[in-house]
Amino acid sequence: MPWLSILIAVPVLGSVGVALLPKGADKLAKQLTLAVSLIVLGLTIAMAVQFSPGSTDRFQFAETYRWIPSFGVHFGVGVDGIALVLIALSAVLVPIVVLASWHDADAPTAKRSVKAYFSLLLLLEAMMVGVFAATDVFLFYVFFEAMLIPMYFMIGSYGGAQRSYAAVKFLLYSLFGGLLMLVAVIALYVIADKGTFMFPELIGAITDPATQKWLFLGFFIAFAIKAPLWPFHTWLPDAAAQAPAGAAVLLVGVLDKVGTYGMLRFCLELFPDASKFFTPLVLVLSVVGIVYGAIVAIGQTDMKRLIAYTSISHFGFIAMGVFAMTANAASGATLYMVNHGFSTGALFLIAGFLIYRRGSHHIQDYGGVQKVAPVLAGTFLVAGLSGLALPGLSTFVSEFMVLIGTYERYVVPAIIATSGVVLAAIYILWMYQRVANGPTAEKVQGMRDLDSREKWVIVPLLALIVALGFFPKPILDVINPAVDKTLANVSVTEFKPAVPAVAEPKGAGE
Amino acid sequence: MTTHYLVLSVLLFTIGAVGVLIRRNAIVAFMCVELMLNACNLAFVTFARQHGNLDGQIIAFFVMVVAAAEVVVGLAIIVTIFRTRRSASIDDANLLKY
Amino acid sequence: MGETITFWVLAVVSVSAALGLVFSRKAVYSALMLGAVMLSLAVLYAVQDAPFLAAVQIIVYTGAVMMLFLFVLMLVGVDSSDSLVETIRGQRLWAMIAGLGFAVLVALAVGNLVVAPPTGLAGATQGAGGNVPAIAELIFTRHVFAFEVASALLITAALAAMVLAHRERSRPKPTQKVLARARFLSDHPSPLPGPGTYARNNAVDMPALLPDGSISELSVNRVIARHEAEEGGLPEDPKLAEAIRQAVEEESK
Amino acid sequence: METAEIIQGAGGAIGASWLMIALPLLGAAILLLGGRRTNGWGHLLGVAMSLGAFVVAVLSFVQMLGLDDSRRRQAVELFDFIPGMVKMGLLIDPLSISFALLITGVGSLIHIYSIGYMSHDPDRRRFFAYLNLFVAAMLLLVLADNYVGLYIGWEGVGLASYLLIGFWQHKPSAATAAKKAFIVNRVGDFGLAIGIFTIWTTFGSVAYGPVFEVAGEADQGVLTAIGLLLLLGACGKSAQLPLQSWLLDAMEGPTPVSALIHAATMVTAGVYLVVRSGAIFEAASTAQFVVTIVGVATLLAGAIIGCAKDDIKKALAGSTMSQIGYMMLAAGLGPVGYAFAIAHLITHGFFKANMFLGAGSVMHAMNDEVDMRKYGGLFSVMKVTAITFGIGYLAIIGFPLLSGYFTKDGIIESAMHVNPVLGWLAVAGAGITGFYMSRVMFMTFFGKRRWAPDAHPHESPAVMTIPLVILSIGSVFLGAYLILGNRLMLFLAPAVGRPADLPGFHPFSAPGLTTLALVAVGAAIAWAKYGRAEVPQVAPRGSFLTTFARRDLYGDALNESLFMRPGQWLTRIAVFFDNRAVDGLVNGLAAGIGGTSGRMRRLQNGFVRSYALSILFGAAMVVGALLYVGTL
Repeated sequence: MPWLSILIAVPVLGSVGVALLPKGADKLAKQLTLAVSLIVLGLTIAMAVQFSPGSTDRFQFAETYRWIPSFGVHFGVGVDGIALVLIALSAVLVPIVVLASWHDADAPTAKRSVKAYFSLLLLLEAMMVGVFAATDVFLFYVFFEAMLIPMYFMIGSYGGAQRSYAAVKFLLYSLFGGLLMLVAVIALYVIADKGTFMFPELIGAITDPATQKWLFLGFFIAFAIKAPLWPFHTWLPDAAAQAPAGAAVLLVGVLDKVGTYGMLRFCLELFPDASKFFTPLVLVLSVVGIVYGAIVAIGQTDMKRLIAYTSISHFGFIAMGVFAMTANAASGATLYMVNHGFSTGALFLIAGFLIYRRGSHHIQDYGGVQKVAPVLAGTFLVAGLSGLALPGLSTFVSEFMVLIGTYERYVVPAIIATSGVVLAAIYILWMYQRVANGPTAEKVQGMRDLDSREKWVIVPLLALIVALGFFPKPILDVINPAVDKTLANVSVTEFKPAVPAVAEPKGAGE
Repeated sequence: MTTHYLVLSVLLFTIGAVGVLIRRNAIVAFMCVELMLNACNLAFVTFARQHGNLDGQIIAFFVMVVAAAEVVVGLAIIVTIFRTRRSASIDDANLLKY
Repeated sequence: MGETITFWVLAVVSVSAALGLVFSRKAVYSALMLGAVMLSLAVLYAVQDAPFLAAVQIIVYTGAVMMLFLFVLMLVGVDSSDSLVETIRGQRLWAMIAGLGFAVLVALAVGNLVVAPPTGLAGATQGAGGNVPAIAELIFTRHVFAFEVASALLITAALAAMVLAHRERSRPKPTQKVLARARFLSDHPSPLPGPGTYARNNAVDMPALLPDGSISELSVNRVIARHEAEEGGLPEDPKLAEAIRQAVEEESK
Repeated sequence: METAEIIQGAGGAIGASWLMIALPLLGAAILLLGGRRTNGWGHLLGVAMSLGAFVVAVLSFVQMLGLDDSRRRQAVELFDFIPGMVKMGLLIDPLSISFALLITGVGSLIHIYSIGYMSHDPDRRRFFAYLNLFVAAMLLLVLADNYVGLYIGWEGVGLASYLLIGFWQHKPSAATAAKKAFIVNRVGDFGLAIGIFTIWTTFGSVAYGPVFEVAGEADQGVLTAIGLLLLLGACGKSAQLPLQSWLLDAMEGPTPVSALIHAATMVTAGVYLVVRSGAIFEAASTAQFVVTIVGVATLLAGAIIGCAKDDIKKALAGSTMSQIGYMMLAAGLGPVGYAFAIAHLITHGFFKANMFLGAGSVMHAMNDEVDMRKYGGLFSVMKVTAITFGIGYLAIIGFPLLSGYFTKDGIIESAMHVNPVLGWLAVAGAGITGFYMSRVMFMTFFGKRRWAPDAHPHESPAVMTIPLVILSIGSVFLGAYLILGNRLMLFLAPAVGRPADLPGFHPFSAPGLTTLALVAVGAAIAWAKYGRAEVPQVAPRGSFLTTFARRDLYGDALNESLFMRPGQWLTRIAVFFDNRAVDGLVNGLAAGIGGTSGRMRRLQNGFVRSYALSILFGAAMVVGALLYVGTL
């Protein structure tokens, strides 16, 4: 049962189907899109159920078809723990985003047809599944670049005031990274000369440290731009602020995860020595990203830009987790990718609702929403709390694992990163106070509370956040074996406590 | 003696080239091009004699044929432009620019 | 010995003619200068064992191509001399630098190549019995394909000239009936006064007088008027001179 | 420090002790998610859940009393939270059960009290949801068997206090106070988090049992670091000196909140952490000493602040801060002090909650007037509140035979043994406590009536006074019950160990008598200034010391100038830098490319002769290149 090919094919067919609908059938287009995305979700769940975490072979549901024989390029798809979890994330987010952007596309500002927006959305979903499922480096690169196009159009023609500026900046930034990566991919193929692009064969193919460093840089810069690490981050706030809420969720929730996923999967395994060589640099960049992102987030006046900067800070955490190269840190980083998708997704959607009601991005135009729309303010608070990683919510588990994992090997970056936790409290609560607390601003008086559609959007997300917060074990059981296999290839010294306490307390049970 | 001929041919060629650059009248520029062609023919003939095979002369002959065809078409263009623009200056036809 | 003398004489003649071509104000003088260069080259060909080429040069090149130039000069306007003032900034200076640079470089190249004495074409042409049969033999054996392509080229060039210079009638050729009707609709159905009619002298450059004594502008000949206005050959009668001057200004507007 | 082994797989009530957390959590969930429908019976559900938890706690306590000492530490295995790192479970031992009893007991009383207090508030349902959430989080904090569980409870309690302080969200001051409380707590949590990381990296586990067994073997430096970090966390939560600024602002919340959270339970979490990690602190003596110093410093600071506050709740908050200073001091004295710290904690929980609720009923009567200068002579009007408040007052200043006397005297006594300087400072603190508590008492209930014109105070309804009575009974007898015969010390021994020689209670020791004398002097001064004399309506310009105290020892000013202003300044720079430098660089690059291409475009100027010129230059360069290559 070729699960992954189906998972990629269904959204593409859906997208084409939606595109071919007659001109005026906007409502039908939305319903069809929702149906297709729900089918994809169903298929993903069916696949996930059959996924056996403990199995020995690296990629499950693996399929390889020869695509360009002369170059040894295969349409190779396969899923291990990490990829499965991220595919599940995108499969969950897309229907929610479709539901959330029910009216986003037909707002007066949008020139393009509603149909186009939703077909782009489905196309994007196909590529998201593809990029995480690709086990062929070339195929990964193709999806890595192809994803930009639908997102470019979604920001470009459906976004806010300076949408074209933001869209072009996003595209150029990612393309620049992509081209560097293309050079590295080709060089990898040529130097390894295994005659194939299949990832499992290429692991450990490059031995000479100098080339490893160059190839690593080629891959790493592309991923550092994609998951914005500190110096390459300026495109994200613009893109996220100008994109419609739904597109912003997918942009920050899933597209940027490709960067960190790429680091974990490709940078670490293909170039272990170079990764170890560059680890201090990456740690510095991510720690700077954490603190810098948080501080700039505090200073923002535009709501969506603030959330974008917070996710830059969160990406700093993920990158730190990936490059700390301990089991806890890496599985924490992977879990963080999933949780961040839900928590920032929820934040963006709620910001989208607020902006849709009030019409202004600026935080000071709000005030006292809690009095007028308590449910909206309540969900905003819970989403915010998941943003500042409150224990009991999912982001705490991942952040805790990343920090404790990094602490095992690098004490100072971990301590500085933990200060990010305090900064997170400041920017979230300050934003919440300016929006929800205090006397109700006169423009906010008429704001209506969440209607049933919006409830259907937010409640599943918050339920997931709380559920994963209390009981993250099922997800971690899927991630841990995959992470252990990844780190095995990186041959890193295992962490041993100074004074090993006996894990099981001795007392004999009654 | 061959180098003399070649130097003469270079001189004539350069004068032709500079003529093309300096004169604004289309016809004079065109004549300078003809001068450059003749200079080349001289060089061809010189080399023919130098190497003792007739290829040089044959190529000179063909150069003349081509020059003739080129003059015919060039002058036709100049006449048409003159008829519409009432001026034969090259610099007036400068619309194809930034 | 004779060859060096002819070379030096002709070299000086051709270079000065070339300079004359470039720097003369009137286009016709340039054409003649070019003719001189071509003729001196023809002689040089003859000197360099290329009698056929010399003949072709004189007959085809100078005879036909140069004449074409003169024809076009006539069409375009003999005296449309353009001033030598340079319009593009820095063009002249850079042209000189580029030309000089080019000449020096090529001359350098030519200068330091070690050249054996010319082997002369005697051997090559002996077999075929003379220069022209040898060339003919070569053209029609090895280069016959180039020859055919050249002929095709010439035909295309001829057609091209015809097509370019051809002017399509945008309106049907006015028949005699149409002209007669138009004449009677216009303000002077009677034929226009011939030049010099009712005038004291019947020279072509004299504007005609209408029956009421006033001057008919139609009868002033543009080219001659312009010539006389510039060269100062205006008729004494002030009225006529004034009419010619008016015609020139109005034409030059 | 030898403690009993932890016995796995407890049965009976203790086995079901996870219900203690689940019930209030369930209550909070139902009330929050239920929305409008639960308005009618919302508060009753809240109280029921809290009482349910109390019942389970009592049953576990009774079952524990049935077991002999060595089997009193029962562990309840819950679920595997983070595979390979944290197994979530509950540790029911004398220490945690005493806390659980205090929390659920006082909590339930306060739930009942707030039925009356919040009766007119439209959002009552949400208030009870948050109270339940708080009880659940606090119980998780005290019952968890590992540091991560404690951390989750720790932040959960911080969240609950944020929600409750900022309950009246439309008041900007409440919202700011709530935000400030959460952020300062978060700074404390930052320390606690890094402490937990260090524990994990040194011991490879975060569960209490395994860690405390090998605590001694780790090297001294690491242990001291862990100790200090845990202390930083404790200071954040218990409003000790470096991080105490939020407690006084937290009075913005409704009074039951102040009573429950900022008097009885949450602020004692820091003491619980220090006592629970006793093994670590004993191994790191420097850290332990620092705890005592922080305790004494906060003790004095709280007392001084208490003297200058006119707002009754802020005065009580100041006294809470100083009483917790006492507990921290006791907790820092090692095994001998733990029992006294917990005892004082429990008795303080009772009489401080009693006084806060008393203050609440006074405010309720004087339609929410908080300024004591507008009170006066309320004794005659509000008999029950006055008497219960009086009992609480007598208990806190350490009036002989009341609960405060036993516990505070015990602390001073054991402090004397360990370090006389600390002891005498504690005695001075007791004196100042005598002064400011009497000041509060006299200004509120005695002297001339300084009521506002429209104030006509009346006694609070029964639902509010009954909890007051119960709490006052507790604050009378509890002290004696716990201290005499070292009953609490023996009870806690399996959990926290016990000193070699049991310190009997001997009232007539030197420090004991001097404390009583100082307290009497303080009370007299207060009587002279506030009881008899005319209390001015408007606060007179006090001396340097009073303004120093009124401004909370410039704690806030210090925080603002050290952190808040530079923080804002840093944010502005960072935003500017981000827009200009990083973004500027990118846009500059784009503009640069745009500019050069604009200029290059001009080369195409339409003149054939310019193009011819470039061709000639090209030719010349080609010939030059050929020459150059030729001559190589």
